[in-house]
Amino acid sequence: MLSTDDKKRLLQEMLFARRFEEACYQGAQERKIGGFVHLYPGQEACAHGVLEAARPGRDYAITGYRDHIHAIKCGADPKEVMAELFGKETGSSKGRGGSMHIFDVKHRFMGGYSLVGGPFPLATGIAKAIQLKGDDDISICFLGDASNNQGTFHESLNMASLWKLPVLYICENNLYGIGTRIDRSTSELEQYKRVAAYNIPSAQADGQDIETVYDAARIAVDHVRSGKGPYFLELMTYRFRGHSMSDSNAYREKSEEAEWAKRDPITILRDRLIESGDLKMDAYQALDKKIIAEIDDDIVKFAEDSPQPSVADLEKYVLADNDPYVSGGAS
Amino acid sequence: MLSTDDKKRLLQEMLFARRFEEACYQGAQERKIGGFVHLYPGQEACAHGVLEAARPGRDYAITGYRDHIHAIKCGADPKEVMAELFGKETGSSKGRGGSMHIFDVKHRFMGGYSLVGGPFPLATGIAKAIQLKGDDDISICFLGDASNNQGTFHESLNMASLWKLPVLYICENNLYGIGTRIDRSTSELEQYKRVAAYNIPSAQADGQDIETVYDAARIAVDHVRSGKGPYFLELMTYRFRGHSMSDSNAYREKSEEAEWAKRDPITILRDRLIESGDLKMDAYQALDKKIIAEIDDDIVKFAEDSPQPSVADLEKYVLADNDPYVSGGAS
Amino acid sequence: MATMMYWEAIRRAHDEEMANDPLVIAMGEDIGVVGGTYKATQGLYEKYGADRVMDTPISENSYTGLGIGASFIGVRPIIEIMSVNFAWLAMDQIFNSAAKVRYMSGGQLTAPIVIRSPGGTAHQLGAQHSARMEKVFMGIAGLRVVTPSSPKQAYGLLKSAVRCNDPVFINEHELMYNLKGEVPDEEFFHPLEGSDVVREGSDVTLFGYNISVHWALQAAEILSKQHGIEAEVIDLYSLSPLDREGIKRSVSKTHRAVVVEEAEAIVGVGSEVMAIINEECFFELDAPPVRVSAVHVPIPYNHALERAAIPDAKDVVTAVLASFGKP
Amino acid sequence: MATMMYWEAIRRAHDEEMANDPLVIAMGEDIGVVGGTYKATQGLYEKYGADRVMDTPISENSYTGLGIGASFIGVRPIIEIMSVNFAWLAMDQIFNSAAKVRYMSGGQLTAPIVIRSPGGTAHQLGAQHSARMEKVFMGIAGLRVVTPSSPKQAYGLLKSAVRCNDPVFINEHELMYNLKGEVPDEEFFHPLEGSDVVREGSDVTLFGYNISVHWALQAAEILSKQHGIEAEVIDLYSLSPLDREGIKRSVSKTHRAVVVEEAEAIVGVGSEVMAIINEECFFELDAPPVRVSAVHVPIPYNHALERAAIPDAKDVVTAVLASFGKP
Ligand SMILES: Cc1ncc(C[n+]2csc(CCOP(=O)(O)OP(=O)(O)O)c2C)c(N)n1
Ligand SMILES: Cc1ncc(C[n+]2csc(CCOP(=O)(O)OP(=O)(O)O)c2C)c(N)n1
Ligand SMILES: [Mg+2]
Ligand SMILES: [Mg+2]
Repeated sequence: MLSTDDKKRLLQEMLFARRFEEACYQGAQERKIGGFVHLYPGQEACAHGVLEAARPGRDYAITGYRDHIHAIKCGADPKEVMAELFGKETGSSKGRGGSMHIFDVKHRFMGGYSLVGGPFPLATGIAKAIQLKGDDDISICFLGDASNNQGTFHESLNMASLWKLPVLYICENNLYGIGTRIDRSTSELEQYKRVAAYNIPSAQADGQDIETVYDAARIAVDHVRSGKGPYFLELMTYRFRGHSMSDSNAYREKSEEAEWAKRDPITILRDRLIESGDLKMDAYQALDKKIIAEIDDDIVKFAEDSPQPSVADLEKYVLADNDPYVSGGAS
Repeated sequence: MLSTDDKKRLLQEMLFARRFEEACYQGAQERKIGGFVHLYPGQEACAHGVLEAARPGRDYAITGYRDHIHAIKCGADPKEVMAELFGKETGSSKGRGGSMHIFDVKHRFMGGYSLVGGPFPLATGIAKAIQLKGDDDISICFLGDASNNQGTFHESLNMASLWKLPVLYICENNLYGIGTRIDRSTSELEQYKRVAAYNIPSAQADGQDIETVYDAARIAVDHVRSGKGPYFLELMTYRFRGHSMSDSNAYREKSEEAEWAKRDPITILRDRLIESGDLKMDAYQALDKKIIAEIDDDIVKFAEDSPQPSVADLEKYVLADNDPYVSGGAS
Repeated sequence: MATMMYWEAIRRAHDEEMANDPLVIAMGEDIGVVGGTYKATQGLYEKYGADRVMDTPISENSYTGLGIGASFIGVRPIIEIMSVNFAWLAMDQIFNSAAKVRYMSGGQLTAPIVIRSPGGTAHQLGAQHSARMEKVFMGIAGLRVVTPSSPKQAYGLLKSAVRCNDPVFINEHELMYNLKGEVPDEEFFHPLEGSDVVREGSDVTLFGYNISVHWALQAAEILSKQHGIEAEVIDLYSLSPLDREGIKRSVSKTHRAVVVEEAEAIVGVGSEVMAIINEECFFELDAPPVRVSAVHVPIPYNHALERAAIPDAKDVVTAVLASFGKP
Repeated sequence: MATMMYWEAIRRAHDEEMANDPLVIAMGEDIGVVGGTYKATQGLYEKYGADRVMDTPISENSYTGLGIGASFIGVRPIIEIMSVNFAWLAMDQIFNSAAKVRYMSGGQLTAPIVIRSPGGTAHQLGAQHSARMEKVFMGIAGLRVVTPSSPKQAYGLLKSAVRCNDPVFINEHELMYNLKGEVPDEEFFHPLEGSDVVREGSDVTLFGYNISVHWALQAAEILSKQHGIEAEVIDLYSLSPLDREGIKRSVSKTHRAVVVEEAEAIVGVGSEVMAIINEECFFELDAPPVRVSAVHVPIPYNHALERAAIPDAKDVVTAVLASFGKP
């Protein structure tokens, strides 16, 4: 159960996440941020609720291209994430990765990957390594609903179950893969039911209410950490923006969007805290202002002021530097 | 229900299949047949029972590398199949394919393929074509248990269900993928249960009793042909020989082999026919002798006497001959 | 002669071929309701319906394989792989099934599919979205590879690819979909083999394909205006098979060759063209042939690094001048 | 110095590296209980257990990806892909994940996996089991490619590959596992880069790798004994990166080059070596460099056709004589 303090902190984190993503939108509009940019508004309770139930920074997390907020919740400095989007040397991936490839390995955020389904085997392999080392960490894989149609889903979940690997698969089911609605790509709509084929325990939960997410994730995380093998948790959610910057959402019914708009994870938690008397609206508004100011004045400014990588370093990071075995090792 | 005549014919076909495969074994031992050779003894009731319930030669069938008997049951001339194994120009694939790549497209046997899992999408695509054309044919995909761990299983079955394609997946579950027992590779042992994840109806049946196979296949084939979409049928079976020629089966318990030896599909049907008074043992033995003689004197001889392909034709069949669009078409 | 964009030309070819033959279908992720990431199938879902303009699940290997299977019995699928980077997932079906089935069936089956996919480095899409994979496709027997450098080629090559009985891979480019050019009003089929002399010249041959044809043409202008060097520019729109005769003919005339490619050099189009020149007309050469290609790195996100990894017209000019011993 | 077979040398390297580091593991289909199709892991399951000698399901892309993920945090997987033909299924994880993760993470992560796989044309295995895919692996940045031509190399290259911090692909050969050769008794690590002069000569350089080194050596003997031509033979055991210096050094000495490869020529090792020669020492050449390679066809089952598709020592001799203008 989350304490009131926890809830207030999570509200602040989610609000920060929302404003951070809006700043990214702005940066992309102004062409300061390039490439494909996939934003998280609407889904904040998923990453925050799940990671709150785990040990962010110590448990391993990995995801797809929609990765800014997962990285930050794991402990990545938002300045470095923003600098990455600006392509700067101070960025989390030194400007080499971009929006779809945030990495912060010191906080065990193992990266954003841009091929749909790619992280399934990687997360499963991290779990294999944890098991071999005998650690009590877990590996958490966040992916979307449409990713489950990739062969790697099937192959990875089979191995995770077979070898009882400590991996938690989180399906953020926002009902669409780009513009294709789930029922037009997927023969079983309830994603948590698909994993019965691997004998993996699973559950479905409302992804808009962070308390519900937290409770479901608590069970999931405890299961995995206790050595009982993998677990699959489906969170029903919705993205409030387009798939990526250029997407107008023309394929979605306006009525559907309106229904989901009522289920904003930030509003839900905020109103609950106000109702219980633990938060005042003006305090919330002041917090919001402070967050916006921090993002503008500190975070975006840091990114803007940071240096570009040097073109002379173009060939850095392709292969290891001076690996002794290249010339026959130490022997 | 199979008539007595049907059963007698099927017994003869299965016995022929057994002796044919034994001749292949012999040919491989004598190095007249090259490459990898995967034989079918023990599993005869699967291909025969299923195809008997379909329209061999008109419905499309496709399988993996263990393909001789499926081709013959579809209507391929055993002489041509044997000639293929001998690498001759008269072979079903003109000596270019070999044991793992028997094709007989005039009988709608769409080939043996040697990558595990490869035929899943191909069979599904054939079904898509049938649906587009509005034909009442069906597409039948025969594969082994271990193939189901390939990503193509998951991806293909999802599409087949989504688009209600007329494809029947037959899983010949012989409990092993080469030397790896099913429980060491697969988290759900009952293969027919795995397809619930795609909302595909399925069943499991004894693959050693051809009457049982036929009955189960009858339901499956009728379902698919009626336009209700795909179906998955798991047949429990066992291969009596090694995975391929060089395999000694060292990984199998002798007791397990002995148990399954008692469930020889040919013996089961033969004894039943003898018991019911429809067959005499000496007639059966005479039949067997005749079959062996036919294989030796006609089939193997045809293969041996047939000409080799001409080395001058090495580059034939890579691309279409004189395709007009190569130089800009007819316009 | 209408002017249209590269994507419009592709869309027109789809439309005509689908109107012509009810067994021509289009398949791919988001090609139906959405009309395609680069609009190549816009409006076709409405016109031909979901059965023929198929939004596929994210299952690259199997939807490609499904198209191959369908093509065995008369269907002509035009398969879009949204980005060539995702084609790594479909290589099994492309090479193990489509490219080999005619041979291993002794000519009984063929897989007349078309696979279209944009490669290339676009706008800071990063390492996993910037692959240039034409060299992977062109090295293995049984598959044709073409790559259009203009709307006209994009239209005419797709038309021929659909009708040809071989599997054809069409390498498009993310940066070219909005390129404008003239396309004849009447239906036409572009040859799937050969090469085009897109600029005549006497002093050096610049070989390009797809986007690099444009860099070569820009370079040729600069060379002509500023250095008095007349470059011949050859468009290698067919990468498999390459036009050995065309390569030989031009180099035998100019005696100098520069191959311009957006891809990493190693085992690439440049190395193959150089090998062909060595085999066909080595003694015609006045100078060693030269490759202008990408730096051998995964493509970085940062814009300046990204541009530094990829060659441009200036690099071509520099290479040509160096070949003439000029600084 | 003990004599052992190629497979035994590979097995020994596995065994030593697994004994040395508890995080070295082996993975692949039938490598555990069965001990590997070519015995490369025989007995290791019994010795190190199922957790470290893992029989995988038939899921090439994901078990490769699983190894890559494990390697991110310290595990050193030696992944066997039973036949290189099946590697088409795993290309996504090999190239999109392993080869790019260091770059796109700005150096934070690396994927120190080893992937071993036999390529080549063996005994009538047909089109889907006869691929030679080294050119596919060597053209893309971020992956090392080595290919042993002897038991000694097979041992020493695997040892170094396990310890190296880069992903390494080891291209083995189905026909070589029973090849015998001397392997030093003491532990040793073969360099992952460079090339070996395996026969000195002054008249022509024959480049080979893996099995084609043996064809080149046979050809060199014939050339020497029957034609008085002394060939230098270079073993390009490192295919990525190729040893530009070594190639240049030898060709600058012999002034003639023949590249011998089992693979289809197009965009292959031969084209790349020719391109390097053109770039590094064009004016040293007395004759155009030559490729001896496979015919551009899917490999046929029939034995005579199969052999006709693949080059041998005789073809090398013929090519060398032709280069000297002899019939
Ligand atoms: C292998 C691969 N195929 C296709 C794509 C293109 N693509 C990017 S995101 C996406 C949809 C993924 O949807 P989902 O998994 O539900 O995640 P969401 O974006 O909804 O969070 C597609 C098709 C890709 N990046 N990688
Ligand atoms: C993609 C691929 N991976 C691995 C192999 C090697 N292989 C050939 S058969 C086989 C086992 C398949 O078992 P199953 O599907 O149960 O069929 P069975 O042989 O038992 O009939 C394996 C691993 C292959 N041919 N293709
Ligand atoms: Mg989604
Ligand atoms: Mg089996």
